[in-house]
Amino acid sequence: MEARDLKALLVLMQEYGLVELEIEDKKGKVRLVRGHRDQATPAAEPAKVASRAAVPAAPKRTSAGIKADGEGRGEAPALEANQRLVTSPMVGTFYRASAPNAAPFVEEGDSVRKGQPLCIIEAMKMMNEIEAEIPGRVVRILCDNGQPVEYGQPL
Amino acid sequence: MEARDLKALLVLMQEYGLVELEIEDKKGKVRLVRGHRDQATPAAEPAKVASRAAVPAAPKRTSAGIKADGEGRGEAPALEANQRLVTSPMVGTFYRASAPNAAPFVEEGDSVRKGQPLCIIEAMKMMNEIEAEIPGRVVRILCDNGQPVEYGQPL
Amino acid sequence: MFKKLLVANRGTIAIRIIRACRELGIPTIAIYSTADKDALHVKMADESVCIGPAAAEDSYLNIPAIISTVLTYGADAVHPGYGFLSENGDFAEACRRSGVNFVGPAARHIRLMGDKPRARRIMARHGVPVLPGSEGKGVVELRDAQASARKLGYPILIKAAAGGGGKGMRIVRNDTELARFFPLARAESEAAFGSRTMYLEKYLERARHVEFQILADNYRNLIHLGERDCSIQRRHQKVLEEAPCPVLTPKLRERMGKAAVRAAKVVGYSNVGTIEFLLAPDGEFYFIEMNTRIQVEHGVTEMVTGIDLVKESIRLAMGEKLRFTQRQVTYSGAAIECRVYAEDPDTHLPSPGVVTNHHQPGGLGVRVETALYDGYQVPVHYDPLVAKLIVHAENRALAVARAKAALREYVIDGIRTNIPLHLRILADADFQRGDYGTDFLRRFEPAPVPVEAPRVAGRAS
Amino acid sequence: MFKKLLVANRGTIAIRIIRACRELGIPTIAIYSTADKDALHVKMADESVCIGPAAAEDSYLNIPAIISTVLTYGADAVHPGYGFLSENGDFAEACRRSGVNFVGPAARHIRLMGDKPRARRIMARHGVPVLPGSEGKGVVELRDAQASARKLGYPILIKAAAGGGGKGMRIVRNDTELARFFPLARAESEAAFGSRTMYLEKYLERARHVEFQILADNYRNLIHLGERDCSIQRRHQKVLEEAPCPVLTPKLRERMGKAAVRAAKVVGYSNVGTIEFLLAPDGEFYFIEMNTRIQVEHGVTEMVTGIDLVKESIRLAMGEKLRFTQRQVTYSGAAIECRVYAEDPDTHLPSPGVVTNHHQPGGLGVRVETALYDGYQVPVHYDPLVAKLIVHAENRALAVARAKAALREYVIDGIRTNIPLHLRILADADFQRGDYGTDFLRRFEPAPVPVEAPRVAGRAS
Repeated sequence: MEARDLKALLVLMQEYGLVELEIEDKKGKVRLVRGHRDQATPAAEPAKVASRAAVPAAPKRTSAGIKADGEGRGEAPALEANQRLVTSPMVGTFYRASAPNAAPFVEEGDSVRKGQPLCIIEAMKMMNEIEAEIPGRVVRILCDNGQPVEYGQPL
Repeated sequence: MEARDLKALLVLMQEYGLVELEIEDKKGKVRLVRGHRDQATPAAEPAKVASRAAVPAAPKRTSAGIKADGEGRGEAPALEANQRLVTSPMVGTFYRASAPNAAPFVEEGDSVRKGQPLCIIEAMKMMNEIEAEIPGRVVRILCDNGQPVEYGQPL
Repeated sequence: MFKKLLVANRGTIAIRIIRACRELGIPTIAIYSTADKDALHVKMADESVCIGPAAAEDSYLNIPAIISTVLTYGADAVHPGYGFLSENGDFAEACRRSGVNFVGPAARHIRLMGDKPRARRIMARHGVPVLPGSEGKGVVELRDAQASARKLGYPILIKAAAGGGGKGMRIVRNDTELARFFPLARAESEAAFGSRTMYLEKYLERARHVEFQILADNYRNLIHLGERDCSIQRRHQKVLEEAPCPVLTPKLRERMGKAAVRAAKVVGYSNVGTIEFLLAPDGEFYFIEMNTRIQVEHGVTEMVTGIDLVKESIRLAMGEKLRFTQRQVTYSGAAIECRVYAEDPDTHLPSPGVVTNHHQPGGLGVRVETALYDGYQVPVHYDPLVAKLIVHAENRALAVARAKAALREYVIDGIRTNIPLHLRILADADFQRGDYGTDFLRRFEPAPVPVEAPRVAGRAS
Repeated sequence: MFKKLLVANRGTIAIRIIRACRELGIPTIAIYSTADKDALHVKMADESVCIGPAAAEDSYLNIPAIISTVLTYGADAVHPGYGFLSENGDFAEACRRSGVNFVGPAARHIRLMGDKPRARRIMARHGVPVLPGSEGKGVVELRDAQASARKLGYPILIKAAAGGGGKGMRIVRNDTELARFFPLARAESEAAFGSRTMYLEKYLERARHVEFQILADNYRNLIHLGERDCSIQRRHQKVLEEAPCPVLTPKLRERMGKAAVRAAKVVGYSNVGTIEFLLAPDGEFYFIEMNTRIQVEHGVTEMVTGIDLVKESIRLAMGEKLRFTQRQVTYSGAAIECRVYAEDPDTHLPSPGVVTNHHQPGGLGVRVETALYDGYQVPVHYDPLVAKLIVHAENRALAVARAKAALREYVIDGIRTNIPLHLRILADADFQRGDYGTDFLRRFEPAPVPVEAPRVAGRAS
């Protein structure tokens, strides 16, 4: 009995939840009995992975070189039920006004109409206006004028 | 059966959670029965290590090279409250009798006095008698005559 | 020295480039897709910028997003790595137009070598041997393919003119197969490269894939760093590579090396590149194509020459002169690279998932380039190459022994990998003798098992 | 070839030996104490035998238990590694009496070099320069020490005649200090080595510790493999080593190499060994002692010479002839080893515990020899050396950059390590210039903090 053949049998056992298997043919006889390990073994293991997450994933924290998650990136604030987060659809530079001396499009506390420009993301010398998708009130502005923003960064 | 082949089988058993395996073919017959690993981990470890044990510790199981815990070593059976485990105080060869043709010191089921010789461990050509520390009855003999035993191995 | 370099890639090569930059003292920007926010290259770079969603078209292949990142975050150099945009002439041009240095050759070299029929014609004109193939600018219609086939004789290899990575490739052995597979290959080419242009080439049985590493500065100094044997392939995908090629005689090496240098010189090439040859059992060799970027398997050349190819490529892009002459390049020992793919070793299906245990091999002569760490979730969206194990030893037999020993130490749980396949290759008697061609891996193919539905584990967003 | 080799050690060197044996095709037996049942060397060996309880005296120093294992499990060779029984003449003799090959020199060489006053006398007699020191067979009484001190002049180094590892060592600068510290050092020596015999030696300020690697067969062929600079020490314990020594001129290297070869040859030495010298700022050098075993820092010599010292030591023990002449030994580039100790980087107290995250650095020129893995519990009972990071590059400046980059990648959570100390050393301007002596690390000593009670974390049984 080759290890390969045996393994094929073992995979079958595992797949079909067999606990015992006995084969007798020309080549000889095989008997296999499995213990109760399988709850833990195969592919998608929700319980194990979840418990794993409690242990911090490997290179999250380190002496120096490897950065912690989210470091340097804008963190999304906790949202209340009636609040909506506006994120950047592209990498670029965030501007609150259409020109250096112009007034900002919006301030915190302002009410906005649907479609009203909120800010500009400059990407590759193109000025892209970010518009309000819904009417509402600006609760907080999370970026500073002239700040680089990445894809998906909360604005 | 080469030790290497046996090892391949053991790795498979462990990988697929087999507790029993029996193969009979042209080359001969093999029967392997594994103990219950989880209870068996000896030297009761502190809580920290125990919680860790839920997640398999790093190189416990692997494609090939790194052996699993406890593999190849005598596993301690579960003990009942009134039972006592005799372990080897040294590395050596286990003998059940004082000479090749002599009767074994004890058999399973025998009653023994305190101080009565149970077996011999030969280490560096020296025969070391292992004596009963308490009076009692021999429930099980875990080693075969002439088998190498390591420090702390259950006898 | 560059002030800040953007690494326009992910995985093992992104990490390789970040390491080289750290040693050179150049700060790096990693880019990543939303699927890669926990990737190791993101953690290792000095800055990391999310440039788009998981799909490669929207992130790692998204030229405007990458150029915008370059401009917004102030990089003055871009390294494309391998795959993704590394052989995209438009990207190289976009970088240069934005005033940023592209670590690689000029856009025109990338475009020229990307057009395979044209590259072949130039090589043939300059005396670099090429395989007999279809003439002209490529073949689109089946009847033209049939006409070519009559001239060439079977077996024939159908290739996509714009292709690479095995896509659009088919071996045909008679008219029936040609009629059946030519339209299929053309459809694959159209899907993968947006081009219906194919070309046909005489197919060599039992040939070896032997390639030469090229290093060139902007001042017409150009040398080669010896060869790599990359014949161990599965469906035109390299699996294991070694340097030197176990069957090359010093004389043949010299001849092939000279041909490689000529091939790169006639087009005025600069930076790193690779000239790929097919080596026939009779010792004849034929130009296949030039790769105008760093290769996955560059590490084996580094081990036997002691030259850091990634650092050299950055230096050359800064306009430095070549630091070695052809004569100063010396070779020592033998090196083997095992590509570790996150795939089922039997079915070759990708095996994404969470790495639950991870322990790298180590010790003398063992080099690991990995994108994995304990707890890392291998995403489903990208190439399954997750690590490279490279060993170096004083001779080939010891390198094989070292590779085996290291693979036996390697622990990667939670996902399946092709490590068992590597162990089988290394244990093969023909491999150990160095007696193999590009058809070698066919013997390891499992008998085709009917698969009802390919099991693809839980896609992460 | 040996049929089975027992590795009479633990930790990094046991793993190093197991790897070498795997490459040679020699099966291995690991021995371990009950505290080490989860240790990596136990998992990596072909067989593993528990030989005793945690205390080293009862396990790794327990000669009868080890010999019994050899006989019971049928090994025909023993490799002692470094530390533990590696320089114990009785152990070497016990191995040979049991008919098993000891990978190392003859017992008489171990004993001779273990007796430092005697080794000094032999060297002096054969023209190997030694530091002025106390004459005769050693000093036991304070009044004899005072008589010696008058002849030598201060500063003076007190050493244990049987000593090593910094125990029983004291620098004294005047009569008062001598009177105060001599009895203390003698008490330490008695506790550590069971010997009250001391000797005194002229102490050199700002000297460097430069040692030469020796390789010798049983047929009187003996060469050196160049030097290592091991001056970066804390309390006579090496912390970081490099090859070559940054201040050695080719001429001085040749002179010191010749002296090292002479020193080993006059005693008829065989197998691997190391001749340690002190190199004074004026270029004079003095024999300190010979280590009759593989050293922790052997890896840097392997990197610059390309010679696998552990495999060579096994081959030599099998009776093979030396495979290199002195002339065939060539050196390339520079190598640095950072010893990773499980200790608090500020207090230098051991920091045992469970490794909760572990990620090794990798890439070109980076070699890791580690006993750690994710989830491993570092025991309290043994030396805190848990890993070695060895880098190799084409020159010293690049090796320093590579070591820094690699240390920044290294993740070892759950225990504290001296990685921050290494980063400070590598960032030091004097270190970068190569301008340092054995007193270098004093500048990194923190101001002594009153420690209420040394914190020793949860002892495992």
